[in-house]
Amino acid sequence: MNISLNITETIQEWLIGFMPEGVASILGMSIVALIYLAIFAVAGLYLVLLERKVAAWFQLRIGPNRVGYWGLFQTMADALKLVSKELTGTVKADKFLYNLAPYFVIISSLMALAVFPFTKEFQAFDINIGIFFLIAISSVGVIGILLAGWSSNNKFALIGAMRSGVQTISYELSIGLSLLTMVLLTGSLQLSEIVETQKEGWLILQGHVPAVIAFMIYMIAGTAETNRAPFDMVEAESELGAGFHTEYSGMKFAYFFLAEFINMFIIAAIATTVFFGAWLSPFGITESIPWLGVFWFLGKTLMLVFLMMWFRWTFPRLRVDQLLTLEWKYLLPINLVNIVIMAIIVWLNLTIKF
Amino acid sequence: MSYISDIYTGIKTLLTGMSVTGKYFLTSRKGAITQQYPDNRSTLKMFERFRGEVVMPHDENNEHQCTGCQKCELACPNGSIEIIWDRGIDEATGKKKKFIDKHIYHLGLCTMCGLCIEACPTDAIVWAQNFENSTYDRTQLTKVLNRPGSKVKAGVED
Amino acid sequence: METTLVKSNFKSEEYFINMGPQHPATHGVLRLLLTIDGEIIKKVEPDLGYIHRSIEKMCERDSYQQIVHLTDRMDYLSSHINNEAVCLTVENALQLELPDRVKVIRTILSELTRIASHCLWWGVMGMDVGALTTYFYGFRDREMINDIFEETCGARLTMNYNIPGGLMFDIHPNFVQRTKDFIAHFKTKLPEYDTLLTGNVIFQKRTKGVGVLSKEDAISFGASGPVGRGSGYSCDVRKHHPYSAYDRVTFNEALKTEGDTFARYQVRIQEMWEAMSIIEQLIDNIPEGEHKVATNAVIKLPKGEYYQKVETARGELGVYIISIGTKNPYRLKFRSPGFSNLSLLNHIAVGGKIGDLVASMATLDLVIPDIDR
Amino acid sequence: MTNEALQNLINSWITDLEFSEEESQFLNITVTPEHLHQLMSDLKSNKETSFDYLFCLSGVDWQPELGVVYHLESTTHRHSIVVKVKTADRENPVFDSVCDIWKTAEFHEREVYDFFGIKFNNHPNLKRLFLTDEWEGFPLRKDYEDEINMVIK
Repeated sequence: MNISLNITETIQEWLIGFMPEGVASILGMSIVALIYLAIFAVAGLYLVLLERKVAAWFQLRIGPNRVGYWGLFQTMADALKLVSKELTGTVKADKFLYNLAPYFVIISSLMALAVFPFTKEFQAFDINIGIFFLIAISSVGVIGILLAGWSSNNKFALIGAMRSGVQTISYELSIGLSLLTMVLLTGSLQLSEIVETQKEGWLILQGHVPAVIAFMIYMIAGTAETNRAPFDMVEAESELGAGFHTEYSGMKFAYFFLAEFINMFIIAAIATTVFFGAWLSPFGITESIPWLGVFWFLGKTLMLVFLMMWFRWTFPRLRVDQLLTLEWKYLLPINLVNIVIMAIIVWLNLTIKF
Repeated sequence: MSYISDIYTGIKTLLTGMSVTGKYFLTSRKGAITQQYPDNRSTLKMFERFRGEVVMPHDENNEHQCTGCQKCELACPNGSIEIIWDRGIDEATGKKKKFIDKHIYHLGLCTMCGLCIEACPTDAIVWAQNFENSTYDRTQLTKVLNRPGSKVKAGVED
Repeated sequence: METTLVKSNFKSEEYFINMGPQHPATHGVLRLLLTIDGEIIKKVEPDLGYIHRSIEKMCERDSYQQIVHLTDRMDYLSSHINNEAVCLTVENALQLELPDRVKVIRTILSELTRIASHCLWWGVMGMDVGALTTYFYGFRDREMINDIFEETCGARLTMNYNIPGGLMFDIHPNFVQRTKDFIAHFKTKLPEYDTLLTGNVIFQKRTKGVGVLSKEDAISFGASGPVGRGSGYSCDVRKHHPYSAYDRVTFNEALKTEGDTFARYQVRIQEMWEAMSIIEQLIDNIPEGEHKVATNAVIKLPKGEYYQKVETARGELGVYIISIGTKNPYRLKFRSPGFSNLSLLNHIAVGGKIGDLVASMATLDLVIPDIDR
Repeated sequence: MTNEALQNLINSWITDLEFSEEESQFLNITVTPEHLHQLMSDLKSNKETSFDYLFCLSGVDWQPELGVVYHLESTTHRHSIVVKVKTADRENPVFDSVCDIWKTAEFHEREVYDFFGIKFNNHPNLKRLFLTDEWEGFPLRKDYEDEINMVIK
C-alpha cells in the first residue's frame, strides 16, 4: 500500500501544478476543510445511530431497525427530515444572535477536528500548540449555547444556557489540568510529538497511577464538557424540557444535536491521543502497515465514546449545585495534587517505559 | 478521611450500577422486551378474555340469540348501545313477541367496561379479541351487530 | 469611597415560569406556576383541572354498577383498588357478606396492582432524576403483571373486574401459576432496582435531605400512603382499618422517619417486598366458592351516609356516598390521595432547586386524573 | 374513645350541637356556622379528642341547604367523627375556613368553593381550583344546568 494519507500536502502539491502558490494553498485548505466537513457530518450521524443502538441494548430494546438494513440509514432519513422542516422561532427573539448561535456551536466543534492525528500522516493541521488549541476551541462552543439560550426569549432556554455557562467554565479547569498532567510526561503540546513519545508505551502506562487518575478526571470532566448525562444540566429534559435549544427546530436544531455528538467524538479523540497512543497499535503489531492507524485510532475513540454512552444510560443526573461541588471540591483539588505527583514521578524518572 | 472514603464508595456504587446495565447490554440481544408490532401480527394472540369490541355471534343459519330485552342498553353507562326493536308474531307459537330490528353499537363511545355482557341473560353478545379498531371515519365506529336478515334462534327466551 | 454604588449594582429579581401543562416532569397535564429566584424555588402554585371530567357529578346520574367503571379512570394505575373501594362501600351499605374467595382474590389483585404501580413509579422516578434506563426495567416487570390482569380481567389498565357483590367472573385457570411465576421473577429483579438506582451515589445525593416533610405537617396536610409513611406517620389503611383479606395476612407497614425524598423512595421499594409477601401468603390457598353473591339488578342503597377508605398505591382513597334510598347516589365524593399529596408540594419544594422540585414531585407519585377526577 | 364519651365531652364545650348516629358509621355533629371554627379548633387541640387528621372535606347540596361535611380522625386515639355545617343561604353561603387548623383544608376548601360556591372566611387563596375563573355557576349544585356539557340520562 502506498497511499499518501498526508492529504493537506498532497492536495496542495497537486494544485501547485497548475496555479500560483498562494491561491493553491488557500484552495487546498478549503478542499481539505470540505472533505473533513463531509466526513464528519456523516460520522456525526452515525454516532447518533450508535448512541441509539447502544441505548436500545442497554434498555432491552432493539433500536432503529426500519430504514435500511439494521437501521443503518435511520439517522440519514432523520437528517433529511430535519432539513425539510420549517424553521420556527419566537416572536421577540433576538433574531441575529438566535440565528448565529447554532453556527457558533457546530463550527467550533468542527474546527477542533483539524488537529487530530488519525495516522502518522493523516493529520490536516499539525500545530505546535495542539493541546492548547483543542482546549481553547472546545470552550468556544459554550458561547453558542449561551447565545442560543439568551436570544430565544424563553426562560427554560435561559436557565439552560446559564447552567451551561457555569458548567463549562468549571469543568474546563479540570480538562485543562488533567491534560496538563500528561503534558508533563511528553514535554510538548504538539500532538504528533505526543504520539511519538508514546512509542515507548502509551502515556496511561508510562504515567501509571497519576495517569489513571488524570484519565478518570478527564473522562468525568469531558462528559460534563459535552453536556451529556449525568451532567446534562443544560438540557435536563425532566427539568427544563429541552433546555437551551427549546426554541430551535429543523436544521438549526440539528446543528446543536450534531455538535453534541461531534463534541463527544472530540473528547474521546483527545483522550485517545493523549492517553492511549492515538494511531499506535498495541505492542506495534501493525507498525508495518501505516494506514491501519486510522483503524486503531477510531477503534480506541469509539471504545471511549461507548464508555460515555454507558455513563449516560446508567446514571441519574446531578443537581446543579452538586455539579459544582463535584468540580470544585473533588476534581480540582485531586487534580492539583495529581499534577504534583506526576511532576515528582517525572523528576525521579519513575515512569514505565518499554 | 471521610473525604477519601466518600470518593471510594461513590465510585464503587457507580460501578455496580454500570455492571447492571452492562449485563443487560451483553444479554439484551436475546431478551428484547419490545415487540415488533405490525410484523408479528400473524403470531400475536390476545388472551381469550381480552375486551376488544362487543360482537354478536351468529350461527351457520344466520341466527343470533338476542331477544331484544334491552338489558344491555340499560346497563351501559355511556349509552353506546341502542336497540331498535319491534313486535311481531312468533311463527312457532303464534304469540306476539319482541324482536330486534337493529342492535346498534357505538364503538366510539364504548369504554369496554363489560357491563352489557354481564347483563345479557341469553349470552347474545360477547367480547371479540379484535383490537385494531381504528378507522378513517368516525361513522364507521357505529356498528350494527345483528347481520342483515338474521333472526333470533328458536327457543331463546329471556 | 462610594459604597452606595456597590449596593445598587447587584440586585436579583424573582421571575415566573410556567411548568406544564406539557412538561416531562409533571406526568400528565398538571400545570405548576413557579416563582423562581435564579434556581431557587420561591413558590409553587398548582393549576389543576386540565382533565377534570367531574366524575362526582357523573356518578350522581349513574347506577351503582356503572359508577365502578368510572373509578378506573381516576387513578388509572391502581384502578382495581379504586373499583374495590366503591364496591366495598356499596356492599357495606347493603350488608352483604362476601365469600372468602372474593376477598382473597381482591387482595391478591390489589397487591399486584400496587406492585405494578410502584414498578411504573420506579421507572419514572429514575427518569425524573435523569436515569432513563430505569424506565424500561420498570416496565418490563410491570408488563408481566399487566399480562396477568389481561388474562383474568380482560383489560390491562382499566380493569373493571369488581362489581358490587363480588367479581365479574372467576379468575382464569392460569392465574395462580402466572402470579407465582411473576413473584419468582420479580424476586430476582427487585434487588437489581437497588443496585442500579438506590445505591447510586448520585441518586442518593439527589434525594437525601430533599423535600423534607415532618410528621406533623404530613398529618396536617392529610398526606397518606408512602408520602405519609416516609415521614414516620403510620397511615396504612390496610393496618388500621383492614378490609377484604388484609386482616388474615401478616405484613409490616413500611415506615421511615426521615421524611425526605429518599425515605419515600425506600418506603415504596419496601412496599413492593411486602406486597410480594402478602401475595405469597394468599396465592396458595385461595378458598373455593362462589365468585360473587347475587345482588338485585337495580341496587338501591338504604338512606344514609357511607364512608369507606382503602389503601391505593398512592395512599388513602375515601369513598363517601350519601344515599337517599334511590338507585343513584345523592352525592358521591372521592377523597383522592393525590389531591392531598399535591397540596403539600408547595410546602416541601420551596427553598429547593428546580431539580429538587422534580425529584420530590416524582416521589409524591402524582397521577393527574386522580387529582382532577 | 367511644362515640358516647365523645358526645358527652363535646357537648360540654358548645351548647347548640346536634348529635346523631343514625344512618352513618360515625358520630355526626351538626354545628351552626358561627360555632364551626371554635368547635373545630377545640377538636384538634383538646388532648382527649385530638382530631389531627382531616381526611375528607366534602361540600354537599342538601337542597335547599348547602353544607360542608368534615371527616376527622385522630391519629393517636384512632377514633373518627363527622362534623356537618349547613346554611340555607344559597346566594352567598359563607363559612369559616379551617385551613389554619388543618393545612389540607386549603385545597379542599378551594374545591368546595369551585363546585358549590361556598365561600370561606380567612382563606388565604380562595379562587377557582379546577374550573376557569370565568366559569359561570357551580357544577355540583343540584340546580346546575348545562345543556351542552351535561348528558342526563
